[in-house]
Amino acid sequence: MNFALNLLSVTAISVGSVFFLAGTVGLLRFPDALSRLHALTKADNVGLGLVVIGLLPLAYGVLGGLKLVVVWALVQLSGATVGQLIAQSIRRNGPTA
Amino acid sequence: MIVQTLDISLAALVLTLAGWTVLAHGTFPAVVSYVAYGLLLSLIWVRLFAVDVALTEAAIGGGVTGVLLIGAASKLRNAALLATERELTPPLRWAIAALCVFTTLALARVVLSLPDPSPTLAPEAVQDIAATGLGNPVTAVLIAYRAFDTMLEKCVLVLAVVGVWSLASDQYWGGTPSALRAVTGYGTLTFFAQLLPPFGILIGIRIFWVGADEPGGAFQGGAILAAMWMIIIMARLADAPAIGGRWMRIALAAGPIVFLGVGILGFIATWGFLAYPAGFAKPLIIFVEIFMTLSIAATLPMLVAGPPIRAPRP
Amino acid sequence: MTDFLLAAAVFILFTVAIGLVRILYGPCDADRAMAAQLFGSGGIATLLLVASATRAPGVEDVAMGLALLAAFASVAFVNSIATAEHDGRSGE
Amino acid sequence: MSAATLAGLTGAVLAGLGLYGLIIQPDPLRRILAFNVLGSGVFLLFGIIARRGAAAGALADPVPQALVITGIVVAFAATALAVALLVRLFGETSRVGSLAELSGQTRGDGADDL
Repeated sequence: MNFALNLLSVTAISVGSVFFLAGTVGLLRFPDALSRLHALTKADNVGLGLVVIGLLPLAYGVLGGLKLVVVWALVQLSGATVGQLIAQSIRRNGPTA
Repeated sequence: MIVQTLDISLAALVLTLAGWTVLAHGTFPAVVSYVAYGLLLSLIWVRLFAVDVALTEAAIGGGVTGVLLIGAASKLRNAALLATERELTPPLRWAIAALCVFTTLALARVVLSLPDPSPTLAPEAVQDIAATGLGNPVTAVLIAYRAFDTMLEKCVLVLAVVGVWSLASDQYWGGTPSALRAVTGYGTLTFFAQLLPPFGILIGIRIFWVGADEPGGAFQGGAILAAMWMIIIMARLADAPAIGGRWMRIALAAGPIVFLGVGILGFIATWGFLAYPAGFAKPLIIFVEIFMTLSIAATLPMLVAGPPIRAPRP
Repeated sequence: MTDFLLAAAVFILFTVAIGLVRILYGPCDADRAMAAQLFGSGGIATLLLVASATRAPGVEDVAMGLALLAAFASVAFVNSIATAEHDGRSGE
Repeated sequence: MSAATLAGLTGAVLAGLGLYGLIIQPDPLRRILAFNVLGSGVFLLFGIIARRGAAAGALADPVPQALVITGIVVAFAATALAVALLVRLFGETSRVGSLAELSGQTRGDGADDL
């Protein structure tokens, strides 16, 4: 049981790290602002979500786990909002604003 | 081993970002570097086991400071006009750089020659903590052992607001400050500002409340509440408050006034200014902290919003 | 396990920090804001991993505070563009 | 080297860097930023003194930590006041023309290209 949970943690956190890497690569390599935005908002939230899933078995009790989930939910909400806002602002004001 | 790698990485990154903040070309890159720098500082504070400080840095650096500086960078977009000073000549630059390196070396020398074991007030702080009814020694220092500092700091915040307001033009006195909002709103932002504050207010109150026993407290909770108020204003869900409003002013002054009142009460009850009568310490501390939190939540957005720019409604 | 968590923390921290060169080289301000946003998410992940590895008490609250305020800088940025545009137009 | 010493050295470099920016930056907003970097370097020095003072079951000495918390809040208030002064100054000078014209100096590079 313990081994299985550790395996889950290691797998989820490793995959999550790869998503952060993907987000950065996208941010650096994609050709224009809107595609970079896509890389950013997709990757970092999945990445953080997987890291949180990996940390859940290690959390202190139910409250600790709940806080981790709240952190993820809040970042998800912020990320989605910021993605929309920056995209709309680029459409309104042009990318060089 | 890996812990050291982490610490070295953190140090290297924080220095890089500080370097960009100071030396980058252009104001906006410098401001964004500074915002990211603030996030890294919270990580370093966690590594120094100063979670209360990390929370303050996160709440103030992540919320109000970013909004203040980005707003300022945008308002001062053409402010290179202000920089009338000539660029310094290279010999002078080198002399200044040498001075700064010397400062750094002197400080580093001090850091490396700190006495071991280090003098500490931790035993004294922990020893009498039971008398205050608190469990978090940092809160106990802030609100009991060094209460005078904290009260004066509240006064400094109110004075800063007075200073900012005093920059208003005469015809706008008593009016509303700028709200840092888009001319035409964003629907997404409205939704965000409707969804986030209930959770934010809950988390802000929680951080204030657990501050008695765990990391947290009036500053951190108040800064989060302040941020929630700001997002509501920024998303056009509410107008920035008029600076002449009675409730506004009561909220700003409540913290220092209640603190001072309790201090005088302590003088009457125990002949010690800001002393809490035995047995009543915890309720009094919570009472003072409630008003401090309220005052901070009112003060920080007013500091960010700046002086009034619209005349008061008749 | 502790070592793994710390290694993951260092990896994520460095990964998102590389993205920060967008702050210097833009090309536009939106890219700079995006880099800061990605760094925010990565910083929160790093913080959670470090907290779990070092068992420092109370750090989840710091992460919660950061997560709550993660959008603020970008919101201020988007609002500031629109206000600047407006001021520019009305000032001409 | 312990985490505390490393953070202390970081604080020392930050203080020097902030001081440098404070003196050489011609742009006032950049000076405010540099001043904040300088301040945070000093706060870190307080932080390591707190960390080294871990005793009696506490992970760090709470007194310097409390001072830093007060310091962060006051630094923010000072920054906000400085920014408000700067914005007002800019508003005044851009109304009557640029400060450069007022003081009779010319400075050709204009706005930062953002």
